[in-house]
Amino acid sequence: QDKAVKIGALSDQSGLYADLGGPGSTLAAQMAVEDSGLAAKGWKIDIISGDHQNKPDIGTAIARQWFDVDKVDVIVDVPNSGVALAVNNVIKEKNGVYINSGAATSDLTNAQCSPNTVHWTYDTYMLAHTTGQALVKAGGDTWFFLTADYAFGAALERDTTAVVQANGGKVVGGVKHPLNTPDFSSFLLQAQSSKAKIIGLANAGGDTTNTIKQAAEFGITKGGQKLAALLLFLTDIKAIGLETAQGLNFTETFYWDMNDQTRAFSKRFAAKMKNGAPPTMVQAGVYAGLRHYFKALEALGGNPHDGVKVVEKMKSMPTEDDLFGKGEIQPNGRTIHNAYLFEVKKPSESKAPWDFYKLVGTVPGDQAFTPLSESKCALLKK
Amino acid sequence: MPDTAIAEAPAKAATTGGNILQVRNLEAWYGESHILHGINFDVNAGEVVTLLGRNGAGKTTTLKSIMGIIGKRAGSIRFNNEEIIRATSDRIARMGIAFCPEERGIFASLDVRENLLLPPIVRAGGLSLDQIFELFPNLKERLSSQGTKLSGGEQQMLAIARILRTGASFLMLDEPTEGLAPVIIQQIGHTIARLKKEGFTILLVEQNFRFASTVADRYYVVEHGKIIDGFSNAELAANMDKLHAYLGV
Amino acid sequence: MQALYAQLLVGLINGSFYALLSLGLAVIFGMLNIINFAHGALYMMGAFVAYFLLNNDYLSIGYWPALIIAPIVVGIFGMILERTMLQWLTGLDHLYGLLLTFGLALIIQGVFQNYFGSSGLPYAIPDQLKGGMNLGFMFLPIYRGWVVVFSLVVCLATWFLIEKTQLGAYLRAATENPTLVRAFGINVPRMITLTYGLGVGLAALAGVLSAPINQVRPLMGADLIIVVFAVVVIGGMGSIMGSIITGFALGVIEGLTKYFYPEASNTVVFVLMVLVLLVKPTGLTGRAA
Amino acid sequence: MTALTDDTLPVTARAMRDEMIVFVFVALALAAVPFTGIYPFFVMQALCFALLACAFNLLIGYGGLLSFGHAMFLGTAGYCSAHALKVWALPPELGILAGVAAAFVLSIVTGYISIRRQGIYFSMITLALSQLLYFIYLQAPFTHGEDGIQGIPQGHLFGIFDLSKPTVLYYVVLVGFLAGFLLIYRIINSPFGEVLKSIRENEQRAISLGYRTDQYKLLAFILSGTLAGFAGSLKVFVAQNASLTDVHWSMSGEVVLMTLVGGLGTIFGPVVGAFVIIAMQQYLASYGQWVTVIQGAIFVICVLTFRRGVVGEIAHYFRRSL
Amino acid sequence: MADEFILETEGLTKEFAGFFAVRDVALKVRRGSIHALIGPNGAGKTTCFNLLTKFLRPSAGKILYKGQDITAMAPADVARMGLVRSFQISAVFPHLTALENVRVALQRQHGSSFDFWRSKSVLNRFNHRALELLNDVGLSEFANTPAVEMPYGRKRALEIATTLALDPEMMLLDEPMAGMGHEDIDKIAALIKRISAKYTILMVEHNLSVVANLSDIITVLTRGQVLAQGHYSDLSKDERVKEAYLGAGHA
Ligand SMILES: Nc1ncnc2c1ncn2[C@@H]1O[C@H](COP(=O)(O)OP(=O)(O)OP(=O)(O)O)[C@@H](O)[C@H]1O
Ligand SMILES: Nc1ncnc2c1ncn2[C@@H]1O[C@H](COP(=O)(O)OP(=O)(O)OP(=O)(O)O)[C@@H](O)[C@H]1O
Ligand SMILES: [Mg+2]
Ligand SMILES: [Mg+2]
Repeated sequence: QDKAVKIGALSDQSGLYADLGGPGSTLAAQMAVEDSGLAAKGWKIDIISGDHQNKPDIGTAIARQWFDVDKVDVIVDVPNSGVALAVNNVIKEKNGVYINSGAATSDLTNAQCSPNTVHWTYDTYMLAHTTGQALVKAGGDTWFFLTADYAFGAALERDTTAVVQANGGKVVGGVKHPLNTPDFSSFLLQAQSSKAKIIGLANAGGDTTNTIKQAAEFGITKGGQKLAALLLFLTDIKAIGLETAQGLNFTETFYWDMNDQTRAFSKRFAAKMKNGAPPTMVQAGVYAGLRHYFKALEALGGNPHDGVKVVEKMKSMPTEDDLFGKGEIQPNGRTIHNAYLFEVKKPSESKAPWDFYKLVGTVPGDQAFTPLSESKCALLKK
Repeated sequence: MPDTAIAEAPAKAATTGGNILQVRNLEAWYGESHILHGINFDVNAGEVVTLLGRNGAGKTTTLKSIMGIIGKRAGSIRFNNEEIIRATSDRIARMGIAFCPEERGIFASLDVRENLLLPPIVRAGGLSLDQIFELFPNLKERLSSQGTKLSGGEQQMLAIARILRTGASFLMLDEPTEGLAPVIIQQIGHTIARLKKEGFTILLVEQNFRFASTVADRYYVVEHGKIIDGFSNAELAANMDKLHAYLGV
Repeated sequence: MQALYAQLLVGLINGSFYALLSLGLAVIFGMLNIINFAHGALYMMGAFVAYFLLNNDYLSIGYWPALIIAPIVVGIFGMILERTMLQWLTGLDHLYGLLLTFGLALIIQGVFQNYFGSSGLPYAIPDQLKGGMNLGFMFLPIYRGWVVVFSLVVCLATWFLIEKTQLGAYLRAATENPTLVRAFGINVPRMITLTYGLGVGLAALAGVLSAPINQVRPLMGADLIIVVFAVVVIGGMGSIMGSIITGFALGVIEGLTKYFYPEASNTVVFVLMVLVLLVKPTGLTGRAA
Repeated sequence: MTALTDDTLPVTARAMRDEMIVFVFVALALAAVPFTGIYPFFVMQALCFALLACAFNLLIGYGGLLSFGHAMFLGTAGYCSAHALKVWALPPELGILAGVAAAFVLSIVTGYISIRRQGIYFSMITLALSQLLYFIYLQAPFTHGEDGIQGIPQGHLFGIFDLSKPTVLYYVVLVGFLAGFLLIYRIINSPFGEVLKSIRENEQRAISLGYRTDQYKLLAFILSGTLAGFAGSLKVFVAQNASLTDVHWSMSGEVVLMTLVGGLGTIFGPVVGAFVIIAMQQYLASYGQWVTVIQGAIFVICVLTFRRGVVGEIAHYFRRSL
Repeated sequence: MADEFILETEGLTKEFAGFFAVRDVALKVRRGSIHALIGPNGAGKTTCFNLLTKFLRPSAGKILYKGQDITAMAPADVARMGLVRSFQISAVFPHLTALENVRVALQRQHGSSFDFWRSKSVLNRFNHRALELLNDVGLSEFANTPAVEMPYGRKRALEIATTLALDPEMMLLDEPMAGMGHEDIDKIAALIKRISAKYTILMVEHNLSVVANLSDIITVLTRGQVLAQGHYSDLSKDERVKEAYLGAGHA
């Protein structure tokens, strides 16, 4: 039996997403290998990591080389939707396995779905639905959107709008801002004068953190309007600081301080991180996704090189791990698990360096993610 | 013949004032190309000395070497008995040597006034602005125009004018009459004569021999990076034939 | 109408960052003929120095001293760069300076990313400048008001220093023909080093000013640098007043675009640049290239 | 006097002979790549960038025009080829043609706008134009924004060559590269190239000799832009995607770097530079976060000690033109 | 009339922000003559040249060349009509050899300048003519020297050779002798004399012996205006010319 597996952790190692994926994702992959205990069972597992620099062509070149030269079997992480989709094609062509944790685009399990792909942690559909629904239900029935002016932002806004309206809310306006805007004051003034109860931030990364910070400065949150960040990571909150971020609502599928298991894992993880940071949900997704992959390999008993077969096996097994709990992988590759609505703590409530979130609600996986009936994945038509 | 001339030149020179500049075995290179092959000459305080020579003989290079703006030099240059071959050009300038380059070096980003006021005063005794305008009335009219918008001749005037302000007592003028109208050349002649009277020492490079003869005390002839001859103004008539041969007139 | 006033004011605030940054860039370009690609990285360093000075883990002495200390620290760092590297490029094509500083920017940013990650560090607004004023048509955070006033003062002081003093004339002349200026008795290398320090210090100052508004991030400058280049070009390369005015004006124009046609607000600066260069080949107030 | 005529010829002839020997050598080495175990995709990618850098070098090295927006030709051709191949399902040869044609048109327009500007302003106006284009492509529907056009079919060239076979693709790319390279070489050493050089040296004088210099610069710009577009079209087959990376200003910057590292104004420099930079990106990728630091350090070292670029230094050492 | 005068200007004026560098100049240059333009520094001679060759746009006035109004033409087009200039600050292609410098000019005239697909060896057919021209100005030994390495005076000579290569009908020489040694001055003077049989020459020169020996007619400019016109012998006696240009002590 062939029991050699090679894992490629492909991430942004130095750019915008390096903190939420990057070296931490590689570490998560290593921990997954160690925790799987497969080595003791005669498996030989190697990890290599690469930096796609947020460029699709570098990403595909690395992926291709990994398959052709390094004989990689599975690629994990890959934040940045553009790169993620590009790599998706290569993996399909090479019949590898793709466990994406870092990318937000729900295309990976819709129009561009592939039999080789599992999309683990989150996607735009989920973000829009959980946050939107929860806030409208809590009384936030008028919305104003600050949207990053590209496909990702548009998708988030569109999906959230649908949810808001479906729940009886109203969108009173919105403004599209260019990607990587350093200053949001103009847009925030417009949001302010709209008098909407909720200002939905359909953007990501530095754009989101800057909006939040500047909203505080212009007294928007003090004035009674609430911010809803549709995509936000633990590291972002760290960057903004609790003083400014407090009260913010958003959704994640993993937080280090959920239960004993997550705390235990996070403690081990943080001890190995250079800055002592606990895992982000993306890094947690890399870990959990790989653990599930290893389970599938064990079930297959060997010969891990036929990607479609391995992924089929993964889909056939329910998922369960310490970090995301119970769930399943749908035929389109979408992993379904709980999503959590959080609120950022006040500085006075925070007791430890990374103690940032208060849990305010849980959305079961089948309500959070795209229902199969709505999925545009060609795999489902068979 | 040339060798004796070199040997004799300093001896003859030592008559007027003290010896202010002493150049010995000066060699200079532009990158790889060896331009000066051992220049020897002296200048005495209060004299006007003219370097003559054909195009490309190395006259400009000699002046630049003294000023310290040639990459590679060897030999000895003593100014007021101080060795300056290793000094940086800003130090040399502050010792009282001023240089007016043949390409004029007018600054395009400065207006005429700024160009004129640019070189810092290194000691008292320079010309005042009024005196300068008296010499070069054109400049006064064009004070606020951009330096390089001046006509060729006006630029030459400006280049000379600005070093007269600094108070440096040792002036090196590289072809100061190039491109100037005869009237202005005459004026420059008068200026040089006056400067000399006021105690300035002047080292001149000239192609315009006729002009040089009206101001110079002594001449050196440069050829192929060497001084091949030297004589005083008094000996000029006697040396005219030789000179014509040197310069190919 | 009220909204418009608000947008104009907000634009002016942003403009003051553009102005400060492009001012430093213009000083360096105008005087050293170097297109300082490291400007963004040095701006970032200014913000980081401010962060160190504020943060409890480090020095904890606060915002106000940082306004002076950060530019000095970063300025000295810049002077070391100039002395050890940039100096060797005098007289070469622009391209080499641009590339060298580009490399330096990569190094500086990379090192900071290694130690501080890429998502950024929080920096609180100093207590004295917290809060805001209600101007009727908008809520103006006091800190932003301070930024406009302060940077305007710094800009004008720099302009005066460079354009209206003898020092400025030396600098401009030395750009054109350093050898000759040196032969007039001016220690050009030292002057150039100091100038670079000044330009870099201005960048650092902008960094300190922006720390409380933006995230203190290793890449905070990298994102901005191209726009700042554009400002310098529109103003006319090397023209001090040109970049100050263009900086403020661009802020306002960008603000208005954000209001009327937000999709174009990233593009407007480049449209402007193309238009200006088509009409005035050397920028608004530029001298020949 | 006739003796002199005979003297003058051998100088250029010798240079040309040297260059041809090196060219044949390089071409043979490249043709041997598939037999060496070197990863062909890496070489193909490098070849595309090498062609781009050569096209760029034509403009800066021989025309004295530093374009800071050459990525726009690469990216535009890439997008158009990709769109033609994927959406219109055109065969590869027409796909390439579509990309090249797009770059050609774009270079006429942008060239017309920018060519009259001098020095740094020329660079900046090209930068501005490429940034404009970048933002247009970011939002245009057919480019699919930040996702890019993915999964482009490679198809059969002329209905015969199956481009999905790496070896076939490799030789097609190689032939494309060599053809482009030879064309550039010829342009440099043509009567037109001579005029271009003289314009670079002293434009005012060229005008006074009766040259309408703008037209020459424009032609150079168009040639360079179109060839850069050709590189972009070839790249589509290699990468099988077209993305915003290729139109971003940092790509324009990278081209400048490649050319510089290899040797500005040398014939082989851009090729070497492209290989060095691409190799660096590939092999440093495993150094994670330090990658930018290492890259930066290499540029600094290059500029400080290797200013002529790799090829430039070698040529200088042997006192040859390469 | 157009036959007699190759170049004529009427009311030619150039104003720089209130300063009249050239004012109301009427100039007539007779075909086949050597016409000298002299005047004190800043009189507007170079500006005049710039106007005639279209490097500057006149504020007012008209320029007729071979009877045709060229006031609105572009500089390259004027050059193509055979009106070619040299520059006051020497203008060569520094990194091209002397031979290549001249060839660039020959090439323009004989087409093929846009041929990017042909080998430059087609240019070798110009070598012979280029060497001839270099020989004429005494530069044969410099044929393979890059212009940047040539002494100043030689560069001026090279510039003239390049200009001649265009086979112009009329040449405008701005201080062709400036910075040259006596030897070269004599050579170039002889050259100008020789070529003047074929071409019309308008030149600016401060070297009076050259002006006196070469020119058929002289126009004196001061402060942008024509002060006097005539032969050297007449002008040198003219008190106004003496005062403005020649200087008091002039014999
Ligand atoms: N920058 C340079 N690089 C290389 N060679 C140079 C350089 N400048 C001058 N030369 C050469 O050095 C030699 C001496 O030049 P220099 O300028 O000193 O001559 P000169 O006597 O002043 O002549 P001229 O009367 O023409 O001004 C000449 O052969 C010249 O070609
Ligand atoms: N572009 C310009 N802008 C402003 N003033 C100018 C410009 N060009 C020339 N001038 C001025 O016009 C006058 C005439 O200049 P021009 O160059 O024609 O003189 P010139 O007769 O050639 O003198 P020279 O014999 O010194 O070369 C000068 O006073 C000059 O300062
Ligand atoms: Mg000289
Ligand atoms: Mg003149």
